Amino acid sequence: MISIDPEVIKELTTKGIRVDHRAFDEYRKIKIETGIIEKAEGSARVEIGGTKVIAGVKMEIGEPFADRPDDGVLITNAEFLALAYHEFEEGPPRENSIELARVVDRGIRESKAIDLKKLCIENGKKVWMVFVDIDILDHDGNLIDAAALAAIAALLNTKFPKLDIIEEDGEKRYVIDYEQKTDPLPVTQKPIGVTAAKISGKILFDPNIAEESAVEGKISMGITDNMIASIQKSEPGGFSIEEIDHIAEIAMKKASEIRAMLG
Amino acid sequence: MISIDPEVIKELTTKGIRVDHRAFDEYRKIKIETGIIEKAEGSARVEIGGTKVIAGVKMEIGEPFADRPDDGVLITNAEFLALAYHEFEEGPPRENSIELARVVDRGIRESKAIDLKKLCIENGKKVWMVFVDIDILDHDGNLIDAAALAAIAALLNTKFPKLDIIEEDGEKRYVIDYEQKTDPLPVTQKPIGVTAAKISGKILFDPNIAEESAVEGKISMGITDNMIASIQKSEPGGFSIEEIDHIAEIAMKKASEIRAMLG
Amino acid sequence: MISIDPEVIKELTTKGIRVDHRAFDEYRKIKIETGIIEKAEGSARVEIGGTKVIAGVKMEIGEPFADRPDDGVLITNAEFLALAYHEFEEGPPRENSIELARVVDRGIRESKAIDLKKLCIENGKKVWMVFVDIDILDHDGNLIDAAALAAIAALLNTKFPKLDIIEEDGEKRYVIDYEQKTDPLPVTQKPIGVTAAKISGKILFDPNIAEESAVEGKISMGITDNMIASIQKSEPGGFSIEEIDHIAEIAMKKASEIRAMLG
Amino acid sequence: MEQKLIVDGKRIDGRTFDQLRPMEARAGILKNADGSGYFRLGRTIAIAGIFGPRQVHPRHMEEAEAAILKCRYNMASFSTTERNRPGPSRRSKEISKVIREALMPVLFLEEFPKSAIDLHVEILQADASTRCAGINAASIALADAGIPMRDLIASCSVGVVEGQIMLDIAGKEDTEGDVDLPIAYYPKRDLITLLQMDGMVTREQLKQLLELAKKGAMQVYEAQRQALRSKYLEE
Amino acid sequence: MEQKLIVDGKRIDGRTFDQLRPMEARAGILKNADGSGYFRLGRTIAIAGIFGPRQVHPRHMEEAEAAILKCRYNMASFSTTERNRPGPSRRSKEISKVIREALMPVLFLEEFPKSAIDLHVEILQADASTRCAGINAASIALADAGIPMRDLIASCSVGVVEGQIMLDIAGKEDTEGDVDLPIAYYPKRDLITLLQMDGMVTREQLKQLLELAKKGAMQVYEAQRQALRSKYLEE
Amino acid sequence: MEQKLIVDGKRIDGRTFDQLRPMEARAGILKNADGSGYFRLGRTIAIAGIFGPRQVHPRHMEEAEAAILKCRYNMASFSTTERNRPGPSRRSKEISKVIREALMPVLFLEEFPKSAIDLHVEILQADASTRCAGINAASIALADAGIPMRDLIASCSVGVVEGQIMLDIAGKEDTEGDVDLPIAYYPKRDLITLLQMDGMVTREQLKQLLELAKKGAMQVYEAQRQALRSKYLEE
Repeated sequence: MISIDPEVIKELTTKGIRVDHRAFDEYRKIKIETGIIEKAEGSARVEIGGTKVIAGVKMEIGEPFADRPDDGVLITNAEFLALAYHEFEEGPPRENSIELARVVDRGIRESKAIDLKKLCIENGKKVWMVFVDIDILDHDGNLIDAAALAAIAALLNTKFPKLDIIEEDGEKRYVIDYEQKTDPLPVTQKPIGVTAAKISGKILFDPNIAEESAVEGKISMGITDNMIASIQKSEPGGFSIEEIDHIAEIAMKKASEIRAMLG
Repeated sequence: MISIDPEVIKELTTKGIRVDHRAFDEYRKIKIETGIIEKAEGSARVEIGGTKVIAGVKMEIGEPFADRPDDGVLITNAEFLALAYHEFEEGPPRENSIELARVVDRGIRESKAIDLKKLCIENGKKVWMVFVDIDILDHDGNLIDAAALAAIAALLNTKFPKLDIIEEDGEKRYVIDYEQKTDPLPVTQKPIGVTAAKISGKILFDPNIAEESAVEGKISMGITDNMIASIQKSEPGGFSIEEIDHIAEIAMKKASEIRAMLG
Repeated sequence: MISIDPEVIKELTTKGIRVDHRAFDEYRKIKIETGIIEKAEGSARVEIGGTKVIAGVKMEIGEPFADRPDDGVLITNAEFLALAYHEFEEGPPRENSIELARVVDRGIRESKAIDLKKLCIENGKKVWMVFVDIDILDHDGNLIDAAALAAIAALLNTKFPKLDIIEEDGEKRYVIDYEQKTDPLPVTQKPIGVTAAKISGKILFDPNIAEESAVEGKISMGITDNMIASIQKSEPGGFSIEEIDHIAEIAMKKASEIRAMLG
Repeated sequence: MEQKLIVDGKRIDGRTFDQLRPMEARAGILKNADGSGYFRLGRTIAIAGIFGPRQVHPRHMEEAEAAILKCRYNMASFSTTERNRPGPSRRSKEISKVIREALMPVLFLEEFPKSAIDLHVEILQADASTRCAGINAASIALADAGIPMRDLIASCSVGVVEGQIMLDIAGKEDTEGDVDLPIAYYPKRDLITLLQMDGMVTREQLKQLLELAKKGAMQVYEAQRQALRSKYLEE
Repeated sequence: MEQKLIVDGKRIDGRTFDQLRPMEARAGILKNADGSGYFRLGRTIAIAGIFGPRQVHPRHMEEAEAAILKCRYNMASFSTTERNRPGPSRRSKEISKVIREALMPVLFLEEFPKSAIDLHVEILQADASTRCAGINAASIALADAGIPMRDLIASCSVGVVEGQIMLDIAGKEDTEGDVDLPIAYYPKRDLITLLQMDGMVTREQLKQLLELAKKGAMQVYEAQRQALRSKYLEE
Repeated sequence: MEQKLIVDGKRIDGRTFDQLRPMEARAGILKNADGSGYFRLGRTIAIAGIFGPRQVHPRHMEEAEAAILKCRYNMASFSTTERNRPGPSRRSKEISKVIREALMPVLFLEEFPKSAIDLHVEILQADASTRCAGINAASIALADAGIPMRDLIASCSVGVVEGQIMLDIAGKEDTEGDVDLPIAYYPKRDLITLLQMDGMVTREQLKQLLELAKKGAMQVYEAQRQALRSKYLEE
């Protein structure tokens, strides 16, 4: 790995130049492939430039939360594989992977992308649990947008496995046949994550890994239907209200462009 | 933090002098404040000199232990907050906080301070679980006595939350309304922890943190109703039977004085 | 502990000499003692040379796995006690103890040594769980064979505790009286672990700890009834098919000899 | 929409839309910590303690050119309606991270290479905006510890409840509201150093929310400065 | 025995007894890793990434006279029919160990004292023989990283199903078969470097199984070499 | 009170009130440990092993002026009526601490700066007084390891059952008794180095209990010395 000195990135940015010659609001090439893991109920592989992630959706039957007895359960998890970046190490999930998973989760949840009511099997007792697991395979910057895109692409690709409810001695048994896929998951929104970075006082989008080493701060927005459904600022460094508003404006546009790629 | 050389403490003690000029059987100033955390079923803040602890009581419904089907469950836990002392570090609970919690727990349990039978909701199935959680905010020595005092003060301050038992399809649901407090917890004894330290062969009470750095050994007794309900020796260093008997004698007196402060 | 230079072991082996003057296919002295832990349902202490292990069997009632509703559950665990070897340290179970437990477990399981169907109490609901716990007390090499032998000896020594099923309000309660032992566990096979080591290209059996420091590779076979029920190669270093066949041949013989010691 | 959380233009606890809950700020409340702070916002109570700058443990986390700020946000087990199990959760780890990042811009970390500043934030009672109260207590604690700072960071939250933008949502407004948006604010540079949001807003609403949050933060800022002033006057 | 897994001398997926599932092997599939490999065997998909030789963390694991090979085998949560809970299991720790030991014989570890080679094997989809696919991907990754090797290690499994010896069992053959025996093979020295077995066999059967496995491994070996060749030709 | 645990002035297992269960003490029972001991008290069986003095791991735990004594008390999974789950519990951590503190007074730790003495106590069978049996085995192990000691520490417990003070309670006396009080005793200095109590006693009873415990400990002491003597005579 050749790494670029963050000071060089800052200088270039001041001059209005990005290290890979993109416009400040330009994304790298995005590739989306779905259905790549047959054993998952849904799956997608996303590349944004050199960043590669896979999201897989698995479904199980479980109990609802006591305060939402007729809602299904959505659980999002991200694994930074040790092979994705020279500094990742094994061990319990750390701050960055927890934040990543939680931001992607909120993007889906707050935009009401999935109709959780339709995941209820028996009120207060049995609901579908939807696990969105994201493997980071190669880290070339902007993991949040790649992970969020893989997550929604995998959810759109998801079909319920066949469920048989068998009554025996007054007790119900729930038997899932994972080999048979049935109806698609009720996905009603397509939230898109758009991330901006501030370098040398300038705002640019989709930072690559070299740019991330030079950022003052980043803001990720989850965009749905011309609304902002979630925001997360990360990294030290602050933003003015004007900067945040500018990010919101561009994010709306970018989100539409990226959403169109989901088909 | 200015720390005092343990050797100085030892020398002073030999001369019959304590670093803060107390008599050997004299406690530092004790402050007790209750009801400070409205969201808890009971709470207390205790200071003994510079030592500050908060105990909060929370109640939940759970299952009894198989061998005591009609007893409620008491669980005591202590957290040494990293802000309480320059040497505390985060991580899994360590020896000292485990010992502290277990000693406080035994003081309450062995003195039969709480009538656990009255915490039974449905024999063998549902009982109240009483969690006593102790936060150590500032460590200036003698944590056991401060924690034990905060625990019993918080328990005396505790009221049951409102419980509704709803029968539906032959199944019972237990719904707790934490906003409404009802009867007080049945606390029938007021066990008091009294700790003695041995320094340079002398026995003194309520050691402060400077004295703790110089102790050979400590003995904590849980005192109830002129009986000794629990004992814990800690730190290397031994005691003669005469010394232990002397500690028991003074502990009885001190316990009465401190108990009177509980009102 | 005096340790022997692995290079010396290799040289000796080349000359056809073992450090303790055994023949290449000769085991050290084996001692088996059973029933040593009265509180366990079954127990055995095994020595192979200086290696000492204790296996204890405890039984509980639990639920079967969903895919095997009428099979009892067998769980094997090994603890490398810190007192057994100067390099063992505490902490979560590590590779070696996990591998040891899993190899012993497969030896029992694959040979169908226990008739798991006979451990079913109520189809799909309640079965006996058999825990085989192995304590490594002294590590002088060849832990797998010693642990496997202790495990099967303890299982052969095992008797069910008395079980009473009490019906109350249409619900069944299962009460175990561990003080009363009843029928023996249905053990139908006596799998024996036989381990070979390759040093300087030669194959020898029952390596002691000095020899283990010099091995290229080891192969352990679980032998039952003149069949091979399980194999595990460990340590870097490879074996030819001829070598593996030779090991299988000797392993059959050794297993018969050792099995005879089980009585 | 049935209006339950807004009655006669007032909120359930009687506040106006742009009103913070009663605040209480104090500095130097602990004996052992190098610096400490207390911040109460209605029923939400946070304390913060600082040790450092001091040696880094474990050593390999040490940085050659600047101090590291370590932050641990924790909720006391008795702080919540249903008991909070002790130990770090995924939520508390994320909040620890955003608190740390919110405070770093005002610290001269480069002045203390190879050292650590340890910040512990303990939530004693939780009724919404716990991360905000924690940041406010932490700012006071950092100043109380005498750690050089460019400014204090002040934090509060805004939200949308029954379509209405309001400052410092609490109680049922928190559990039943539509949008929750906490910020941390760096007044001297007019920068937002913490920004998170749950719930759906338009670009225009976002701007209004941020403007309102800034106003709230300036009131917090005043309370923090007052707390530090009181402590120094006492001494 | 009712024959369900063998019909008219063919296997349920139409293969003959000595036939591997379709393979796909690729080298250099990742950007950041120093070396990487991909290996697919039917529906079983493994990727492997290498970092190193590099400094050992934590330092006390360092060895004075050779590099250490650290290996972590992991199954993606979505790789299995029932979701696989994240994090290491007892099974994954054992497999990590046997993979490491299977690969070590071909590495010149003594040439890189005090350093570590970090190998991560991720199973993206699991349909039997995951450790074999992992070893095959790892061999490719090691070569792709330019780490000096005596040979490639090639791995596959054999089994006994309804009394019949067969190569590369999969699907129902795996869950309902009688014997599963994975090997890793070091072709230049004709040595078996991984060997595990579950199920009962005679000495004679064992020999037949190993001979068949060797034949399968040689086909894998060819696919691995082809993958590396393709990558170098591209460059 | 219905007397079930005392019949005709005798205890359920036939012992008198001041009688210990049968003891068995042995030194040097393990090959690898630098020192080892075995102590059985009725059905309670403990073994102890010592490594050290040796280098401290991890290094930062090292103390400049004295050796550290590390102690791990553990109950074997098969030692108890209901299986004991492997791994440390809160109970075992507390007991490890009090065992360590009970033994330290007789050790010349200051003679081995920067080193560690590792003590592992394993309870093979548990029928009350496991910490006592553990301390007794540990004392023997320390002496067997040749670690300089001022004296042996001897331990036993006393209790109150149906109002009667008695030595070394066991079996039902333990589960149904009123008071349990283990001590460790340092004979040459007449000091009690471990003291814990559960249950209610008067000051007068406490004194009587301690006197009785001391008598029991002296019998243990004799058994420990005999075990060490036997071993040296053998050699």
